[in-house]
Amino acid sequence: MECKKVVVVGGGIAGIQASLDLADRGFEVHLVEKSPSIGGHMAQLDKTFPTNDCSMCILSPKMISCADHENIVIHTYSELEAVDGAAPNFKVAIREKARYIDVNRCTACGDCVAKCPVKVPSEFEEGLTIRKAIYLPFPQAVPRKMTIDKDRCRKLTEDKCGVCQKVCQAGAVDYEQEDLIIELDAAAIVVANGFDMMDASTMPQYGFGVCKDVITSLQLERILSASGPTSGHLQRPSDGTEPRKLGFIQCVGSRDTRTHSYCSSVCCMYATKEAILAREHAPDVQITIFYMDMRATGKGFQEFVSRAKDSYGVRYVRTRPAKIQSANGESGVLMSYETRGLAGEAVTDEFDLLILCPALIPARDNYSLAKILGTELDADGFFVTPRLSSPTDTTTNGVLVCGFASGPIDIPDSVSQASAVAARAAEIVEGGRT
Amino acid sequence: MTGFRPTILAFCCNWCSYAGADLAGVNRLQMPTNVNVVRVMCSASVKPEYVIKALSQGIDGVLVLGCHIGDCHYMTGNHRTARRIPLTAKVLETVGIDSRRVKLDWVSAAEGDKFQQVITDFVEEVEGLGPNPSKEVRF
Amino acid sequence: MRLAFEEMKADRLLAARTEHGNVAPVLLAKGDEPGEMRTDVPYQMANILLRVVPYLGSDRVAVVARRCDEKAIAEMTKRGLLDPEKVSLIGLACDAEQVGACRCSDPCPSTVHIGECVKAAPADNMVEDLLAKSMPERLKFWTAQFRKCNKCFGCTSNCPVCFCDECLLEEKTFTPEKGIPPGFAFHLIRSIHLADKCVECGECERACPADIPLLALRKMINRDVKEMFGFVAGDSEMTSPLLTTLDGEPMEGDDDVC
Amino acid sequence: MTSRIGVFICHCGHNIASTVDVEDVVEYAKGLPSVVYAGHNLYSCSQEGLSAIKESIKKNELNRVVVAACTPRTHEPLFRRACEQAGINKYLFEFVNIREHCSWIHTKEKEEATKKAKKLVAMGVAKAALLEPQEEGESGVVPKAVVIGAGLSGLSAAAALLNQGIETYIVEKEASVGGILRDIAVIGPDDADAQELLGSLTKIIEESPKANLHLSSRVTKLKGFVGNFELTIEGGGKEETVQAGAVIVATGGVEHRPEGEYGFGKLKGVITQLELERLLGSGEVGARRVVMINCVGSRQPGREYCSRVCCNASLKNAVRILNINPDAAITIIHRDIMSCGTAAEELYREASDRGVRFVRYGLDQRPEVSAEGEQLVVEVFDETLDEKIELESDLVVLATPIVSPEDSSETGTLLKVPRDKYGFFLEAHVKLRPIEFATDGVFVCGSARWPVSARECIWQGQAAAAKASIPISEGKVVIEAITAEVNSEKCVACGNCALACPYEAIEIVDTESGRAARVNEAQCKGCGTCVAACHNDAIQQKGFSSRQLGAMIDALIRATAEVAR
Repeated sequence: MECKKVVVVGGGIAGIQASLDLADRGFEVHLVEKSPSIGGHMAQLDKTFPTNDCSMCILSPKMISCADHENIVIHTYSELEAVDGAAPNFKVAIREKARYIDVNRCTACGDCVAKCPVKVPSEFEEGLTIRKAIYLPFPQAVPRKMTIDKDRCRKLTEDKCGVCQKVCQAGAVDYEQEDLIIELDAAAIVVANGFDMMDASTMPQYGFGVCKDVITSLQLERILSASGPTSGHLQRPSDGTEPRKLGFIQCVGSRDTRTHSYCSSVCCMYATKEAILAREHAPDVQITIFYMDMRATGKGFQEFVSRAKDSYGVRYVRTRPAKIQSANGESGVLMSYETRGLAGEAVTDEFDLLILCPALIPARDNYSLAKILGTELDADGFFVTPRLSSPTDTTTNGVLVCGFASGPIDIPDSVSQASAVAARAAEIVEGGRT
Repeated sequence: MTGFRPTILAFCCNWCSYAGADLAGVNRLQMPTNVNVVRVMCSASVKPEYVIKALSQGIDGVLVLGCHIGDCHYMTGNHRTARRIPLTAKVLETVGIDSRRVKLDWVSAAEGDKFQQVITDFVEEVEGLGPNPSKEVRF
Repeated sequence: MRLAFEEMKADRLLAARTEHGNVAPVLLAKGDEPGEMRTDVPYQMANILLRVVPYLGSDRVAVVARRCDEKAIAEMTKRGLLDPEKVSLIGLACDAEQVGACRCSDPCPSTVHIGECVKAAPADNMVEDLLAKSMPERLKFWTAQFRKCNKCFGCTSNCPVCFCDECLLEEKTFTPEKGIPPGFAFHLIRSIHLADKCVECGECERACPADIPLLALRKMINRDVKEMFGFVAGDSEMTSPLLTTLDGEPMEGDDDVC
Repeated sequence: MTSRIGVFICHCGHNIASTVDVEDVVEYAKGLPSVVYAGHNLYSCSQEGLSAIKESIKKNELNRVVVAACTPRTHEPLFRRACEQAGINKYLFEFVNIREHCSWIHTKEKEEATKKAKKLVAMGVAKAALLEPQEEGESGVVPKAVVIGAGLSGLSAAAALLNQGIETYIVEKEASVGGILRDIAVIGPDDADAQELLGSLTKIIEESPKANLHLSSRVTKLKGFVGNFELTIEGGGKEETVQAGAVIVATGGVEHRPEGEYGFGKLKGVITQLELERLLGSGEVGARRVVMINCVGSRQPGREYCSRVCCNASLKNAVRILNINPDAAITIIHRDIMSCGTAAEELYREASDRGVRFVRYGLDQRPEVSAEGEQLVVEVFDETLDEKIELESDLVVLATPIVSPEDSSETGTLLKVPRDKYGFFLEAHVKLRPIEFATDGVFVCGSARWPVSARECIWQGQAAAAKASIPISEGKVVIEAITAEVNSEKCVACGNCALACPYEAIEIVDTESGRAARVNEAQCKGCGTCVAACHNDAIQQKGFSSRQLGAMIDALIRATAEVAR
């Protein structure tokens, strides 16, 4: 029998679902995730549209199922190093980066974190708060093991400090740890490395990085989350007060030929969701969503938008912002725009908090990953899926793709694509169809 | 009857009405706090004895919710429910416990809004009936 | 009587006769001395029958049965507790006095071998009176009645269609563990259990040392069962509606199911 | 064994904690009978939460666990597994739902919601105290699958199953395969050849020795459960009974026919987008002036949903007309152009660049179509220009939604799977279980669930095939230990249970203690119908015994009095 291993690259919801289905189907799955925990962007979300299901509540069981599954090996803090050969006999090398922690000993008690003197903006909290150089990315992380950020740790950069090792009663801190290369044979490789959010400060006209009270939608997601930096209290960054007037700007850098010409597919809906949640957190808040086309094409989406309008009083205005600048002083934002129609007029409105919905872009490591896999990317940087009859096939036989890696897509579609990948992998192995 | 908050017990079948109740929750459909749900696999597993026990010991109302006839996850399970529960209500009425304190209804997995409606209406109805007089019966 | 052995080809005869001055059941074989046979049986022959059947082996039995016995035997047969091939009925028609005492509405056996059929008793006044009461009045009445219950289980042990060896009501699950009286649920649960099989023989009421009008309760519920499902206990053709599907009945829609 | 119960109340972030006073509930739980530990977690389902439960089981020597959090319908397996990992039988776990059934539906009544949570916890604890360890049964799996519907999603599912070597029955009500795909020439947005795709899928089925194609047929009966379904297929006057391990619903959708709207059915030259597809397929479009109207019969009261595929169909066909006749004047009257993603947005841009005019209308001012002789005139209020315009046209194309076929209710009833108010099938979980039904072993794909594009049909079909292949490749399914069991000492063999059982899983047999009922474990589905039919509690359902449910009722009465104080 041929090799029945499958390597899945990316531990977000698509990679997790692909791993679970493949593992249930009898494959030995190696799930490779570059960050210290699986979970991906979905772990950062407060709720999911259109049901406002708590994101972590539905994701966490899947993360744990992955960790508990006898057919799944999770390689976090790891990257695909090299791929040789062809389907169904790939030779894959995985680099497990040194976390400087003995994961068999670490209990994630947090003693080290309390003593670590180095403060770094937290990636998980979208920079809204800090983490330490030794850290657990988020409370529900899988695996629940500390990681030392080697670029920020004083011991590893300057050979000073070393306090984490001293306070760790489990003896889990190991400054000598080295990267580990794991080699294995695989029948198929699944790319599920998701998306990144465009850096909104690259478009200063939208005010991000200029005005304190212009934030990204992912930042708002964290602000709304009970486990987030404000424990779910709606606060604006400039002065910590509760904003009373919110504006959402859609299509920041997407559907824009100067930056990313495609539609990111999910922003209309998540903005609607965040608007509803913000209203639930602060019932008096006034919310306007500035958009180009309202795209509500999924199951229950249109009804969700209607609910936002009718039950939560969310205002939808079709326009583009002309100018965004700080209001007087530190706090608040002034936005100028034109109302529609020939009778339209220029308006300048003040908002307490302005939320940008930036383009969701291909994962930044796509180019290097595509090179390793010998697979093509499209002009936007997404993995090309040339065969309509197999929407999860890339240009390389046996290299499959699911989720946002092949183009903008929402969670249910990512999940069903991930299952489709399992069928394709089974076809490759059982039917010899590559 | 002002200030009277009835205590209500609801049996919901796992496949339709419990799922419908979950859906009501997911959709944040607000309803009175009086109803306490017990999950059973099928409405047909609700023994009339449970209903009698509850109502003779002072629970103010009992709801039995199942799949619509024809949609029962267990084919014809709820056909039995459709006979047993109304009969139980009759028996209670015979001895002076208003049969309106027992309600049988069908709520599908897609009917979060119907669940809300059934709960709201039933609570209102039982409020109107006042406290279950069996509460005052001392043995 | 002994003709039963020839005509019905029975091996045994279950009847009642005078023993030590009382009426007692007797199981006779062919050729046994019959003694003084009695027709004023103060208990259910059906009940006795069910108890003796396990000891009869392959023997066929003829039983002296009133209409209520006959109906109880039908219910037993439906539940596979009796083999109809092995039981023959000797129909005994109750006299007017007996019918009156039982407030019996259905006194005449399908085949009469002994006695002559008399008219059914007029409508049970007690039932009508109770049904005329308001909810609070009913509750008041029955609370007072149930409070008298000694939990002696006379009603269950004399009932021809209470088949269980161990009664659910002996457990604390459904009746609070407070001794006597057994709580409001006790007689209601019994009512549900009997709803699809009570033949209105009245043994429960006669057996009750506390004089709870249990027969009236039975009759009211039987009436409801008949109204709701068209079911009459003792009819040998009909399966309990509580156990069957709604096939052929109009499907109850979303409205007014209860 | 004395019960030692641990109670874990979940904050679920603020989903529960913002409404229910979690600490207060914990304090209350501490005082409940048999409770030796009560605590709370931010997220009980996180690895941290689960570790806390597992540690507490060991530290406090717990032998029963109650978690008060969300719904058992999604999270029970997770906590059961945690109990198992900590060394206690997973059936000694009880779930209390204080989110869907409490905090989420009583958001504004914090005090009452907290009281209710206490009652629900008290009920759960009362049941938990009486839980007993159970062992699960196993049953075999028939290594075959049934796909109902042979449109694009059904064919894709069937092909994926056959390619894995799984014997597959394909049941199609029409006389040929393909569904809507038959009417389509090219598939947007990349202009793939639809008939070639259909041909390649049909070929897989025709060539596979393991394919059983039933055309002009319907599934008329379904019995059984995951791994062991029995279906009756009726067609051509014949009836066949087949066994299968899994069933895939791919019954698709149909185009809404907008009778009477915008002159459809009355005015010549007013057609639907699917009719245009057919014309384009046969190369018969000579119209120079074309007006397309989107959202005809969708996104409006009565049928509120967006049908997802119509905007892209309009864009694709606009460009195709321009390819035939570059001078064609095409206007798309729309409410929003829903061209999500990369390729569709590209198509939108191409259409726009090549001169397609886009006019936005609102629900309050819909376009009007009339005829002046041979010519059609469309009047519409252009929201962007803020004025009424008139468009002369040779052809008016209405983009109508995909709707659920009329007979989908029969399929739903037959399979015991729910549908939403529009008739589309309701999946197990909108977000994370889009292909599954709550019923194990039955899956859904394509427009039977929601209107989807060709590409989505294909991958969803493959996804359903993957899901269906899991029990088949595993070769066994575990039977949850919620089956009925008989106490033959108590049983008097009255047969009530056997009569009431919808599955004929109970028979009366001779046992050592006389005649008694016996449950056939493999046939018992755990509904408990028999339990309610038994008069002396001789038959009980595992995990739902009358003692347990009776205790819950007692607990509710007691707790109601306690929290009122």
